[in-house]
Amino acid sequence: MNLEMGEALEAFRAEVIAFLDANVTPDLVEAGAKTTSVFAPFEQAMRWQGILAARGWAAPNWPVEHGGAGWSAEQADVFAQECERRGLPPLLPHNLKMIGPLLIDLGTPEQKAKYLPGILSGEDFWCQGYSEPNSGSDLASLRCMAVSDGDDYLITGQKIWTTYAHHANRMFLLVRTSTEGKKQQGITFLLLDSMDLPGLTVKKTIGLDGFPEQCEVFFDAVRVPKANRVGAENDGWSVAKHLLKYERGGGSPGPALRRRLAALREAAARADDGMGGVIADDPAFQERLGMLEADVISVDYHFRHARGGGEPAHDPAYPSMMKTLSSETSQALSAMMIEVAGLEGLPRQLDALAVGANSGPLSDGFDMVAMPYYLNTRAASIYAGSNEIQRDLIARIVIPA
Amino acid sequence: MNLEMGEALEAFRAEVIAFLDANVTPDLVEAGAKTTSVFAPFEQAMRWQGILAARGWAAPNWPVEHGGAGWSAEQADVFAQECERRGLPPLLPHNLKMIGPLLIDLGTPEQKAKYLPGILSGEDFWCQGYSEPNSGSDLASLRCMAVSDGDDYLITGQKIWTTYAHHANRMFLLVRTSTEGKKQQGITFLLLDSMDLPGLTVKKTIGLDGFPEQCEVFFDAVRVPKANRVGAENDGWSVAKHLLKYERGGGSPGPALRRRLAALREAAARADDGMGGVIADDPAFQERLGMLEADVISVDYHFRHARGGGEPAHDPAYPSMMKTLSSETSQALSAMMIEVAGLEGLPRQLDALAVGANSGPLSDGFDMVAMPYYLNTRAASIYAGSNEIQRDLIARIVIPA
Amino acid sequence: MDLTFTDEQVMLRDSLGKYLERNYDFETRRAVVAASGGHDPKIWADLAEMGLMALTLPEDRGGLGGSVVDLVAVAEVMGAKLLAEPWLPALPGALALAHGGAGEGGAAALAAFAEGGAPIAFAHEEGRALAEPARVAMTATRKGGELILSGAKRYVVAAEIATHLVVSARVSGAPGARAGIVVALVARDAPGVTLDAYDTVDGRRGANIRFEAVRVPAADVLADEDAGCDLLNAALAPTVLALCADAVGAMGALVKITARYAADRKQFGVPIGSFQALRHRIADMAMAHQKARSTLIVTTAMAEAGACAPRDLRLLKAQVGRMGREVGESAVQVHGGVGMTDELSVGHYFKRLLAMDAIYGAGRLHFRAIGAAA
Amino acid sequence: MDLTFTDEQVMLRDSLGKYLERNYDFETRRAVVAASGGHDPKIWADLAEMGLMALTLPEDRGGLGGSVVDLVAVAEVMGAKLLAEPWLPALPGALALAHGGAGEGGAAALAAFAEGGAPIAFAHEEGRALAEPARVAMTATRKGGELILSGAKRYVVAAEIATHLVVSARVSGAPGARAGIVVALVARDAPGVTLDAYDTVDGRRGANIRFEAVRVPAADVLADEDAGCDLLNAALAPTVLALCADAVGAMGALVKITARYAADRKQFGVPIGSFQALRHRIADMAMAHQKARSTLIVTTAMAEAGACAPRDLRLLKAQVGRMGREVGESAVQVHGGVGMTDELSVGHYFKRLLAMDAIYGAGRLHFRAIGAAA
Repeated sequence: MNLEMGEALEAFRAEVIAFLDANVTPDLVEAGAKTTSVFAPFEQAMRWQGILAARGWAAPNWPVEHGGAGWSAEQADVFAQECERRGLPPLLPHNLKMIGPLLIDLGTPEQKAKYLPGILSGEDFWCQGYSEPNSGSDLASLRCMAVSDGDDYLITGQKIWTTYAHHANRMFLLVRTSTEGKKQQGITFLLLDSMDLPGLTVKKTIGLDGFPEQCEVFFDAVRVPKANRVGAENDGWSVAKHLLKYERGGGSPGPALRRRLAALREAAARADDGMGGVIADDPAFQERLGMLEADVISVDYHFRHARGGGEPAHDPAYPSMMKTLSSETSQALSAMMIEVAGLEGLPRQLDALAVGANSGPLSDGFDMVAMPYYLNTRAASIYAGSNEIQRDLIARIVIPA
Repeated sequence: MNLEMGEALEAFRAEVIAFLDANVTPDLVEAGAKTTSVFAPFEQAMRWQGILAARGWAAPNWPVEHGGAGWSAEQADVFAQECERRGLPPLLPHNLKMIGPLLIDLGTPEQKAKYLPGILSGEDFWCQGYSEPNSGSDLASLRCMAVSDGDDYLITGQKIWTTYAHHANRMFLLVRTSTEGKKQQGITFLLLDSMDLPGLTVKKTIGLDGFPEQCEVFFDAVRVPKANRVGAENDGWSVAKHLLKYERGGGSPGPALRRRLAALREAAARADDGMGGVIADDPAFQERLGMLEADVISVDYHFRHARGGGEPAHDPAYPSMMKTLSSETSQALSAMMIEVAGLEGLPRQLDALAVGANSGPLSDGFDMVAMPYYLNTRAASIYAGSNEIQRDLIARIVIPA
Repeated sequence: MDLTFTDEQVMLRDSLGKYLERNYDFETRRAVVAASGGHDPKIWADLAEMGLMALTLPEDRGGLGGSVVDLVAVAEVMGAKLLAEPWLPALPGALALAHGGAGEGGAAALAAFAEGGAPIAFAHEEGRALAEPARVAMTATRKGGELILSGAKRYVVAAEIATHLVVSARVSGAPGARAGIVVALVARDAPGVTLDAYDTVDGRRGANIRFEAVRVPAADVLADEDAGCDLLNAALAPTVLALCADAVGAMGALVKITARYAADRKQFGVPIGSFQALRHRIADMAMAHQKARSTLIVTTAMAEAGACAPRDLRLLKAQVGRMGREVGESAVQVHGGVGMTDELSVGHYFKRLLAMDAIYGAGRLHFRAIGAAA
Repeated sequence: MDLTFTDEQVMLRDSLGKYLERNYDFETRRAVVAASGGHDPKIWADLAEMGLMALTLPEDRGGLGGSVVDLVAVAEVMGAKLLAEPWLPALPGALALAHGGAGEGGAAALAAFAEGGAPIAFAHEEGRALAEPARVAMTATRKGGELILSGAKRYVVAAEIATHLVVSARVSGAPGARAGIVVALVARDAPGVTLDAYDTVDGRRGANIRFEAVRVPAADVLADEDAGCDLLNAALAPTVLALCADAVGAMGALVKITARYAADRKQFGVPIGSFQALRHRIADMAMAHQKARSTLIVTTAMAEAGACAPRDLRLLKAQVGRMGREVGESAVQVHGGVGMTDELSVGHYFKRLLAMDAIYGAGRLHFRAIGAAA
């Protein structure tokens, strides 16, 4: 066992700090503070991605030839720490942790040349068309049809829970190209070059928190070239499974959790406890906060353990475990947030939550964010394969057949 | 809604107190304090039952013609409170809450005449032969055979988890009399007049807590008269289901839980918290204790609500809910007990735990009892239908078909 | 021991339930919430017509003299039907007026309310919620025969549509002291009263209110510093019972809706309610609901018998808050993605439960108080 | 970043694992526990032969100079195999001797131990467990060049078979103060030392020890009041890592055993491991084990890099304790009735985990300390 420490790493830290000093603008920090979801406010997240991409830091884990940074694990941690310290918004995962790595692995040379630059720079934003009204946990039962028409497919059907489709200019999606055989067969993975194609309609869905984050996407004979297919026709399920690997537990949950934990601590140090003191000094709160922090750190360490080549790196249950542990830890954290906010979490402050809003929060920023984040985070155990599905997958690996 | 209060009830309380003053001996209190299970030490529990039976108070809920006390719910509460206050051991449920009520409902006049007096007085103790090595949760798959032989059955097979079989002089059990049809058919309910019958062997099982509480019972052509059958041949499953109603949530879990909660409070008020104070003053402990007490009270109220004729009285899910809630509350309580005991819970003090032991506990009685009780109480979510089975039953009622 | 509702109570519950079923489906509620912060004068008037405003007010103050059991009986139905009308938020103000030494203005306001007029808003909460009335900190000073109020109150529901506010404040002592608390009636448009109003997550209108040297004549002081805390408790005890009943009603509805959804929604070719993990989760929801409901019913019976201590109320409030959050979280999880949307009632029930948990003191403080002393 | 064991460490783990598989099956263990409180001289000698006693002792004190990673590597295997020998309880005493200013007697005791002689018992715990060394309260006084020990220690494992005890005590300051703690070597049969020995729930022999004016010559004072707390920390930090490794090993074994049982045991005509409720429970066990193990491994790597603060150790200890109890409770539940018996190893793993959670400070104190300051 060996951890890199010392001067070289501190020199790197100085480089990161200098870069952040030069490039971080107040609206980015505001967007970070007003992030009430795993998905940061769109405009600022993409602007920040562009700034990082220009420096070569938008996708540090990508292969260097495709724009990766070639960092050591310790360097990646330093970068994450410094971003966390400034409260910067997380980058959106769709481009950088989903379609980008997928195309690097499975795209044709033409697809890579055409799409990877826009994916990395953030000029394009890709949304993910997977779920359908009757195909959630049972994704393979999807029915959105793509019919062959010469060199094109014509797509007809509906997608649901398409995050930020109203912001996207591109889309990757699963369609059914055959109804024969097992339901996992007959699925094809396609790329859409535009969200303004004839026959394509996007409808926003309002969430519990009052915001439109998810969308429904309707297809009425939408034409897509066959060249936009990833993998073979009817082999989209294996493409999707390849991608799921990135989606579930692909990135480190540590920085985002630590940032929110720090915000929780600061808020508790200000928040009256209703008994003449502040909540942070309440030993009962401290005990529970300590348990939460321990969980945050354990989840983070589980990620590091895998990244450091330990047993989890070879554990087929690892992605499902990371997805389950990180989602439930974020939910526990969000529950302590509304506990600290108390009554101040009850006003609905949608206007003030917009980046650049004219009005400030009724009490403070933490109180304003707590309830929307808590409500939004209920989805963490539902999307990307519900936690029930994840536990099924884990059990299948752990229990001998 | 109406609660009985006032002078008549207080007069009754005075009567109870006078009775307890006259009849409670130190060994009974010692047995109460050294109860590390839902099952109190055998000898004292039965002696106490005998004392109560002589006064007509051993089975207050039984029909008056069979020896019940005809108390109101409030009177039953007063009696339970006063017993709880003195830390008296709970009576064993087998006679009074299981076979007794069953025979009152389903026994023949001869069976009632023959058995009820000994059941009530505690002269007899009945153990329950249900589970078998491969028939636990799936009780109906039991295979202990009873073969007809003239006016008798000959029983061959094995029972397991037979609580206090080594103390019992009688037994009620389920046997298989037919292997045709569904497994629930072909089961018969029998009464054994003795545990010393030829071919019958009892073997004690040592539990996690180091004590023999459960037994295995082996049958090798044990002869039982057919007159000892309850219900029809092959109809034992419906007899057993009738009895299960009493077993699951039949009695109030309140007094035992409250008594242990009070002991926990007292111990926490003495126990150093490792930081210079006592555990009872630790706000974090207080918060969790408050949550536990609230659960104890809610479970108790759920029982009272049913007894007071409210909705739960008519809810088919009520027995399963009471079994689940009370077992899990007792487990949560036991976990706080070992937390308070800390290191002092680790010595194994089997000798000192015997009623009338020459040696005292290493630290105090609470510390001595905490770990065995915690370990023993793991069984609460397993026996009498595991809590998984109970939740299945509840779901079957709550979720529309 | 009888823990059932009387025939009259059952009838009242039934007729309220039927009224709301006919006139207040989820889409109607959505429209009322969107248009006017949850208050529709027609529905309000109908509720008054049923006697619900006057229900527990004393007969000599224009009320029906109903018991806390009556209150609980109807509040549970309101929760089950997700009623956004500020009936519950108006309760403590009305009770304070009814049991305090209200002058002519107060009597008139109360009489108007009882007949379906404007609610009397209860301006009491401070900070992140008061776990007990004795924690009131906002200051009041005496000047001549008048009381001068200065400070702020948080989360005053229905203040915008109220003509009057019932305000708690402290003339002496430190927060935590029972003595020194006064309760006053203040016109909502009195000089020095400023509202900062907002929508709430549970579809109501709340307001933070500032009081700048607001003058209260002696006749509008409902309780002076010897009696203030008791009056607040007298107003809050039935309110907390009703609030818990409302929450229990909401929980019951969530259990039903979720169980129904699990039976209907199919994935992998079978109803999701056939999966044991979801079955057990729904069983846990049903148990949480039953546990909360039994705690409510027995505590209500104790209150009716005059044997309900503040500790009993704390316990009920904290349990209902905890169970409510559990049930709400599970309802969303079982519904999956669709449970995360504004479209279904599920999320609205859930937010109602969250709001009820937050008001009148966080659960952790109540639990700790229970744990601190037997 | 490399978080794997070296080839040498893997080999050591393998050879220890194979040795225990061959020589220490569950029935052998049961016999050793019943006959002699978990200590068999033959097994002890074999472990010493493998270098396990000398493993992390400094080379200039007769040790192999191994790292904390070595320690963790072997301790995990011992936990997985349920080793009842007092290797772990003997660790802090030996480390204190190795790193403290031991005189001739101490050096001889340490050398004997390293070669497979008697363990050095660690007489440190007080009350219901010390969450940090600074809480030591037992008093010592100086008289001439000697130290006089008076007071009591609890839960000293392997004291009966030890020739020496390492004892912590306080010469000045109040419990909680880092200064004022001394560490002394005391012969187990020194005048004034009285043992009250007992079996422990996890199959070991413990003792409560009374010290009545026990005289310690200056040469046997391992650390004086400026250095005592640091010496205790130096002895305890590797011990806590090893203890957590042992517990993680036990958890891993429980996950495997339970998953196997679920696959084999049938009810309702199918393996119980086909029921989703049990499947999910086993998935949770596996996650708890992985979470604890990753916390162990990363903390160990930090310790190896000299970057492990007391807070990091607290966090590990508390997490492992919590996860261990969860895993143990679930293992029993999945096994059902048979899991409640003394017959299966399951309950013995479980009790080992409970014992490890109780020693060196309750989880609640560690969690609170973590919550109190970032």
